[in-house]
Amino acid sequence: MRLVYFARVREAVGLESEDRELPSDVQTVGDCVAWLAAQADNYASAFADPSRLRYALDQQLVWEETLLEGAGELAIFPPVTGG
Amino acid sequence: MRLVYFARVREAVGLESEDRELPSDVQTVGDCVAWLAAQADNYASAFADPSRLRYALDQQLVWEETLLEGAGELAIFPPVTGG
Amino acid sequence: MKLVRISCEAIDGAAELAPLAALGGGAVASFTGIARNDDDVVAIELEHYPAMTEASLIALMDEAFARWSLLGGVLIHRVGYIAVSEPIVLVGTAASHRAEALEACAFLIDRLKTDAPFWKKEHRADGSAQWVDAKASDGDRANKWK
Amino acid sequence: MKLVRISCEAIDGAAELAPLAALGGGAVASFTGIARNDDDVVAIELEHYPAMTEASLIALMDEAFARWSLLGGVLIHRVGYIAVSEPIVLVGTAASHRAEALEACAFLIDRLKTDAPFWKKEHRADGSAQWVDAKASDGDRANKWK
Repeated sequence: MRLVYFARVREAVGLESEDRELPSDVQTVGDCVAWLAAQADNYASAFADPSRLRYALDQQLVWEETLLEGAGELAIFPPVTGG
Repeated sequence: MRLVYFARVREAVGLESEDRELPSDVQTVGDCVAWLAAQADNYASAFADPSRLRYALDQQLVWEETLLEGAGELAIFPPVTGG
Repeated sequence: MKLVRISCEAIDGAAELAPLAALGGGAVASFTGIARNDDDVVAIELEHYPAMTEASLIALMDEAFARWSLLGGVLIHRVGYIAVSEPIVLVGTAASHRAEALEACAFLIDRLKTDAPFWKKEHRADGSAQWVDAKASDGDRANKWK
Repeated sequence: MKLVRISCEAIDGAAELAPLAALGGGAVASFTGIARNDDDVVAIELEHYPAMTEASLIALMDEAFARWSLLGGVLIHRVGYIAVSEPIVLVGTAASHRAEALEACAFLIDRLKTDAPFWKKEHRADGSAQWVDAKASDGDRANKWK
């Protein structure tokens, strides 16, 4: 799975993107975020407040409950502030 | 009283404006229109459908019931269509 | 900044709106009413009530400033003969945030349609001309703001 | 006519909106979002998600065309560094009548604020920089259109 991060999340994680093998019990977007948060402190702090996280799976806005189902790219970012 | 006419009303009356002495029993805008309509056919036809008339007294939008009360200028015109 | 003008000349929208972007706010909204290319209409003639027109536009602008927190407003209406595809009216508003700018812009054009003394006549290719009838929907939209 | 663009260059509002006035309709509405001259902010940095951004703007434009009878739409968003008082986003709509143009314009900017992957960072005169927080009111305005 390709993981991409933007804005405050990108800065907290310290990466723009990375490729990761996900364990088989990581089924949903929320599972993936929880699994990443357990990997290292920078992830834990980047994902500490889920109310301030938004997700896109293969470039479509999705929710924590959304199944990953073989998608290629998960983006994790703060609520958008364009316009 | 100075009377001014616009658009379809101006064309039906055949005048842009005129000055008239109003009888003392002409108290409201509606009275004035009814009195004018009784003066000649062009007025009667210009004012035949009150639902398609609007009024301004001294350059303020008013209603049929509005008292003339010494105003200097009454404008009679169709509903506006600017913009 | 408030600007109200009755214009016999073509309206230069870009030039008229430019000052609104320079007021330090984050939002500029605009509406341009254009002589529609309908059927065989070749031009629109705009009649108005000179003694009243400017005052009625100033009153609308003042009401918009009273209702919304605005940094600037522009309201320009053309009169005389207007070829199809040319602007008839330009409304512009500037505010710190978009809600104010968007709502005030819609308010100004909706209320101008029912309150300002302008009348349109359509001139057609065959030389005929016809006064435009007011639309009931204009009254409905203007009443929304009451 | 539909135009969607992510731009690294300054947005020329007048040039971008001009085609909307030439579509034969009677109404053009526009909204310009500007880098606000707040406190000691000197520039806004706009980050975006290149793989997703254009598609998300096209989806918004398509939805606007599905909901309203539009003749044209323009949606241009700048990215990178933007000095205060420069446009960040330009929305333009053209329709036969004003209700469609005004509503679609408000819809596009309201939904862009919640659905398009852009993030603002404010750079201040003292060299510090801070991500802008999303506003709850943006979610409320976008939900109006659901």
